[in-house]
Amino acid sequence: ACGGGTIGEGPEGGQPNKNLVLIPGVKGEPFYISMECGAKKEAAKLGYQLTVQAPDRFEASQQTPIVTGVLATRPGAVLIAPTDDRAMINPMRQVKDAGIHVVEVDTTVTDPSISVSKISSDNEVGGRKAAETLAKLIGERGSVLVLNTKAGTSTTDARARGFEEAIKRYPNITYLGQEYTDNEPARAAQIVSGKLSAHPDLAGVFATNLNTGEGAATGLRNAGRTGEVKLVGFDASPKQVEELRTGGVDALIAQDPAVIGQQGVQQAVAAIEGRPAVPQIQTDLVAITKEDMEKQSRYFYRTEC
Amino acid sequence: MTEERTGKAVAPASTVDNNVDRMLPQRTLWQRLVTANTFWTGLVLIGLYVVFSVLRPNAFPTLFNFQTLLIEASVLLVLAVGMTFVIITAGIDLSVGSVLVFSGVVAAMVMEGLHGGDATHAGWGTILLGFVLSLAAGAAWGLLNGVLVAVARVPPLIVTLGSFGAALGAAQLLTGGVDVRTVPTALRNTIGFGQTMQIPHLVVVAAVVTLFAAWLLHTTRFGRYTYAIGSNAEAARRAGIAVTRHLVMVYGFVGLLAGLAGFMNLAYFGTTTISGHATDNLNAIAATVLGGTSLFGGVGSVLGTVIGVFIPAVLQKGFVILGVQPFWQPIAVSIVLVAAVWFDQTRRRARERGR
Amino acid sequence: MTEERTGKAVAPASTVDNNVDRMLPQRTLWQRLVTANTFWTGLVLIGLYVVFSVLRPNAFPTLFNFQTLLIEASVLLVLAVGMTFVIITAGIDLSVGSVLVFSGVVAAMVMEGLHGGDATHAGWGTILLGFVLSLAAGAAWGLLNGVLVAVARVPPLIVTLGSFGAALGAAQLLTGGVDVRTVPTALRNTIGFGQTMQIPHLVVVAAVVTLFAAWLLHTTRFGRYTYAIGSNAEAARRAGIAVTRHLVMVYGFVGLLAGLAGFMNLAYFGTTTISGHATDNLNAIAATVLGGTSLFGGVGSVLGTVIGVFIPAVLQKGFVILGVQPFWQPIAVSIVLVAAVWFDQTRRRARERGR
Amino acid sequence: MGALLEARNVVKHYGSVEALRGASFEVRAGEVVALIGDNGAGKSTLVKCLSGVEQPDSGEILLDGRRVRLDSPTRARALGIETVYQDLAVAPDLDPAANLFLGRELRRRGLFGWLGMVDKAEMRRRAAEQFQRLGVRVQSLDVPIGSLSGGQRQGVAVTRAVVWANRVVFMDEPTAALGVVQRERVLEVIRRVRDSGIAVVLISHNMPEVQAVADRVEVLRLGRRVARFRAADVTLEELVGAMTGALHQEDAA
Amino acid sequence: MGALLEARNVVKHYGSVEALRGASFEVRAGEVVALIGDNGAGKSTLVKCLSGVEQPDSGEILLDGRRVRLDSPTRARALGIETVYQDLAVAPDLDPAANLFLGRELRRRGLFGWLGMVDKAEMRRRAAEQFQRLGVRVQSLDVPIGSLSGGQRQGVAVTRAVVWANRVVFMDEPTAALGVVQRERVLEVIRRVRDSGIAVVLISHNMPEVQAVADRVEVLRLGRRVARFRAADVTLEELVGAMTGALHQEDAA
Ligand SMILES: Nc1ncnc2c1ncn2[C@@H]1O[C@H](COP(=O)(O)OP(=O)(O)OP(=O)(O)O)[C@@H](O)[C@H]1O
Ligand SMILES: Nc1ncnc2c1ncn2[C@@H]1O[C@H](COP(=O)(O)OP(=O)(O)OP(=O)(O)O)[C@@H](O)[C@H]1O
Ligand SMILES: [Mg+2]
Ligand SMILES: [Mg+2]
Repeated sequence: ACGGGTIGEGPEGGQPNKNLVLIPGVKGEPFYISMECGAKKEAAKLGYQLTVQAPDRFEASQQTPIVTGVLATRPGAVLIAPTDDRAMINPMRQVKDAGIHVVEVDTTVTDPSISVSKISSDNEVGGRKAAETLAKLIGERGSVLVLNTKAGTSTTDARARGFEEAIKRYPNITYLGQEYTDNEPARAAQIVSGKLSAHPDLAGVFATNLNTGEGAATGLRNAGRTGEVKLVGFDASPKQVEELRTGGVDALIAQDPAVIGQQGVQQAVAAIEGRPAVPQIQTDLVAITKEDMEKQSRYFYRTEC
Repeated sequence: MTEERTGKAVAPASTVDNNVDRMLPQRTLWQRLVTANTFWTGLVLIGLYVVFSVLRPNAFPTLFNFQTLLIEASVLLVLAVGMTFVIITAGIDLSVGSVLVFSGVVAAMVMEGLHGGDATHAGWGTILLGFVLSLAAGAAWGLLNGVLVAVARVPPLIVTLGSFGAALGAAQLLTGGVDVRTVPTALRNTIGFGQTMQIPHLVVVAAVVTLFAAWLLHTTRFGRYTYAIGSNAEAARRAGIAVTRHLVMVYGFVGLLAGLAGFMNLAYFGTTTISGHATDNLNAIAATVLGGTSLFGGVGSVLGTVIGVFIPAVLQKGFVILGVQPFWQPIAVSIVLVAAVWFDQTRRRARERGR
Repeated sequence: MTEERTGKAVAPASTVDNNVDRMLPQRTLWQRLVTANTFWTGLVLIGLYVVFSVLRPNAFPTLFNFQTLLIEASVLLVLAVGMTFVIITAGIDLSVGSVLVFSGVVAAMVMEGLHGGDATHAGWGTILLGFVLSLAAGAAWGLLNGVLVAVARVPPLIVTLGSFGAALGAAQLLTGGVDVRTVPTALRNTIGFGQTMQIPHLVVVAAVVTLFAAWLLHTTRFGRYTYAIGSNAEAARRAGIAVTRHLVMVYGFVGLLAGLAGFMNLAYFGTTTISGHATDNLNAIAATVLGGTSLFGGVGSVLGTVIGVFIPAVLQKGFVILGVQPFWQPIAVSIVLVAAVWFDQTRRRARERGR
Repeated sequence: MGALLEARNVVKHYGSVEALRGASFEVRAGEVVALIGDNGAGKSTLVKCLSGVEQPDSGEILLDGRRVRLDSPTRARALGIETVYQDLAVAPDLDPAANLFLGRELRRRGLFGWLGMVDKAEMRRRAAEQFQRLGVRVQSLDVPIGSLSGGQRQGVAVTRAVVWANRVVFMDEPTAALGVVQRERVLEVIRRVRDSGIAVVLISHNMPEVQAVADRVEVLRLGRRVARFRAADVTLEELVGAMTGALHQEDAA
Repeated sequence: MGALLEARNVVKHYGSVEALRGASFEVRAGEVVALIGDNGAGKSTLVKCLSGVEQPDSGEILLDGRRVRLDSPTRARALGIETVYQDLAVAPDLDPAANLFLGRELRRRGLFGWLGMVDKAEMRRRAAEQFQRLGVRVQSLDVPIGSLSGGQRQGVAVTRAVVWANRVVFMDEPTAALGVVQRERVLEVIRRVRDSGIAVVLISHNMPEVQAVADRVEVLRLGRRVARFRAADVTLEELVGAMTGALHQEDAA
């Protein structure tokens, strides 16, 4: 790093700071890996260097030390998926105050003044899309269940909220509410089989992330109700796409992480090089079913670049 | 005080009143049952089952529900059985969940690698190799734990907290953090979801492991040494027991079982579920302690652990079926857990007081 | 064998060779330092700091980095200091993270409630009330733990595993699982990230708590009873120590500190971070054990715990600054943890052997 | 002169084991009573019942002729009853001084003391003094007593009981692990304590020792008192006979 | 006749404590040697060094005149050396039979035995027999020995050592907690073991007992051997004198 007071503008040596850091919400999720791939590709194209530092879990207390640690290395810009829309404000502001450009990717904080650009997909919209897709799959009747991860996880809570809002518009669908799984597939499977016992008319399940989706698929399979009870998952990691292909899952709500990463780098570079950045960019969210999966294959997440 | 008289001999009573016969009589089965540490916890389990059955006669006491209860507890049971051994040696193993993930990842990646990136249609040769590798990977972590605990004498909590982080990190490093996505269909259909006469195969595996572990712990020299070391490691050493080697073996055995659990998990979920085992360790420890095994070592039983695994499982299942509000569920589970152990302790103390 | 001779008196050597003077001399400061259990772990910490400073002289040994290291460790430090007390009594507290969340939630909700749903502009009266409630909520859970452990005699692991689930459940129940997100700005700006002469206020709070705890543990009767109970609870009871009451107080104290930590957490993050404290318990326990406190009770120090908190903190920060690949980080942290404790144990054993 | 401390028909079960089946016992101020009996006769159990550690299932305990409930060791200590337990009951991780003052720490003067701070230096000093007085050898006051020899540990436990007692001292095999010199010293201490008007109850399997120091002997067998003797009149054969059941006094129970 | 087991100039430190400062010791086959000394003299430490539990810092150990390294208790046991430790070293959660056979479990016959299954019934039976033979009273073979009285536990430990020894038995204060009858029995056992040609080393603070059973006496003081006596010739005064340092034999070390 080149240190110094005014970083990123590169006036001193005329050389802009070509180091970018991406701080995803959690390490090792295909969603963020795809984002990383998009970002890395774009950074390479523009002649920049991108490193990644991710917390172990999707938690503000885990992400904060990473942000301050990254700040100490003084990169030109930070792309971050804040894990909490309030708790991350302060560390992110410290980054900004140190003269480092901040770009929010995927999620945002409530303080709009920190980042030069926000590139996000709306999880609540995703939840609504899931409700509509699931309603269609079950012929708009029967009981449906939401499997959430841990209470207080902003992204999955938003998905569940969107789903709940939209599903209530269908008069013949009974909404059984959401159950929390602590992000453990085993717990998800346990809940699904329990709900099958208690509600034989269970028609559909919306699983808000990868682990709940895998657990739900297993629970249904175990009960021999795969395909009969419709399952909508979130994200299109290779495993989930595989399940979609083999019928374990009936639909997926996918975001476009690669584009988020790509756009994020573009905006960060723009800011570093003194060009105006686009303050707000919304990216696509799509529902993928088995029928149209080939058409939508560009949305499938990647596991390596 | 009354005037004392010098005593006079009244009877030539034998000076030794113990004899072999008096010492030998075995207690009756019923006596042994009631004084068994697991009796009262077992009653709690049965009580819970009955209560839920009465509350939801159509949904709870069904064959399907019984089967899924067993299946869903299988993986945890295998972990908890291993945990029982370590805790009896006065140790602990926080790494089981991560070792499970690591073993599953190793097996899945090798199976995938052998079939050019898609193991879905792999045959039994591949599956067997995956199985062996899974066990080996688990045992390797376990032995590493054991060496650090017994030879380097680092406290087990620190050692296994270390491998808890390191095994998960290694699994993520191998996979890039992404679940391996293809698992042989043959494996899933036989071990994962197969049944024979309504008995799920996954349950058979867990039952065989449990019976073997019970046999090992309660009837063999290996088991006896496990108790002796937990009871007084120095005494065990002085009695000529190779304490270091035995501890390494115990941790290795737990690792092996975690490896097996990883393979079962793979067969069941059809994926490695990398991020889904953060609390397996606490669940297994809770089951073990709930089953009457003392964290200070020397005391415990496999049967107790089985009961300890099923009490929370029955509770959670029952609450889902009853439709208890989600946030109430952990509260209720916690209350019942503490109450069950409290009840058990009270009974034991009363028994010791002879009432 | 040589012919034996009957001994003959050679000297009227006093039969008592001990005297008050011989027993009394205090060891020198240096002797006490080197034999202190924390000396070598402390060296490890300093060593790590030096290594990272050498590797990244521009980024690591900066005032900013030092400050953030301290700030980010503050909350965990308060938890770990409390944990030291329980572990010295041979107990354990798995509930600290959940109690932290619960206390924060109670404080935040009350503050919000008093200001019609938005506490952002609340004044000091409200903040003080929130503070007191936070402490009270923490202490209440702690006392509940203590009563179940000491009076009902349920093993601490089970009790606190129960309140780990129940306190989090209760917090979720209160909030509907959604973080309370308005926290008085005055609170955030003073305690949360206020500084006085480059010293962050959050760090001041943690330091005061730590010093108080060190004083309490090492110089008062309360501390001495804590050691005595962990060393031999029955002996303590027979010596007339009110073991039950003392244990309740110790767990209550830990709960109180967890409540304080909840309030600090609130001030720092400005939200209740409900989902973010699942592993605080293990982190606090690891820090305590890393600092030389024995899980079997009777041994430990607050200074050790401070060192135990900072070793992982420095490591993690250092790895981020070095840009170590994320999946390698937990592996490296684990290795250093185990190595540090191993090194410490080896030194201690060598010392005990007198070499 | 009446008994200072008296137990009547004390019964105590451990599970199915009947440790005491109606044991009686008495000791007067200023006398040394030896409580003897075979292994497992219930001596330690009786001591525990009389020092508040265990609660008898039935029977009564009288101090100065009045019924008392010794529901905790604290209560017994408050009444001036101190005990050297057979299993010593020391805190192995604490140093000898801390063990000597356990539960009775000296506080500092003034504010600090009021805050609960203990006066370590003063306790060390007084402990050294007391160990010196009783001839207990401790090579260092800074080591945890868990690393002392068995005899040294026993010395600490005896010192603790003797220093604090003001009515009755129970000593459950206090000399079992002691060297010849230390044993003599403890017996001397016992006599000295007795002479200061305190009642001493000595449990021992060493008959010469019993005969040397005791004023009276009470014999327990299978949880009951089976004989009482004046030490001056009794022979070794009678003592052994009573312990083994060969000899029986009708009115002893 | 040469010594069966001999220690020469054994030095052992614990931290800054010098437990043994060049201690020597010897015992011949078929004799009872009493090892006596003040508390903290280093007797137990010497025993631990000679049974493989502790490794001396320097010095040599000879068995049958040949140097041996007793690097583990297993090694010592394999050479026929058994020990009753002062702290007993039993597993409190196991029952008496399991403790008696600890490390030497009987296996079942046939396949089961080959698989490592232990023969509990047979061990129980033989344990009962041995306890009977040595007069150790255990009210039940089903309780963990942690709940037995101190004397009962000591009985189990003595039985264990005696049953397995075939060359040397160390007994570190084996009678400390025993009743008069049990003590007599242990002394009888010691004589019987001696008569079978095994060397017995008895550590005791009870001089009458030492004089009654020992053939020779070796005295340790401050970690060194300071005197050796033939038991028949020695008086109590001489023994005490040697232990306290009042009496010194020049050639003893
Ligand atoms: N905690 C306990 N649990 C079960 N049984 C016990 C317990 N304590 C003592 N006993 C039993 O009660 C009986 C009396 O024991 P006690 O310790 O009082 O004997 P004692 O006379 O002190 O013997 P010793 O001379 O060996 O010390 C014994 O049979 C013993 O096994
Ligand atoms: N593990 C240990 N750590 C530190 N010091 C020890 C240890 N074991 C023994 N010592 C010390 O070594 C010395 C000799 O102890 P040892 O136990 O051998 O004496 P002993 O002759 O057996 O005494 P006793 O008659 O009291 O049993 C004592 O000063 C003791 O404090
Ligand atoms: Mg006794
Ligand atoms: Mg000794």
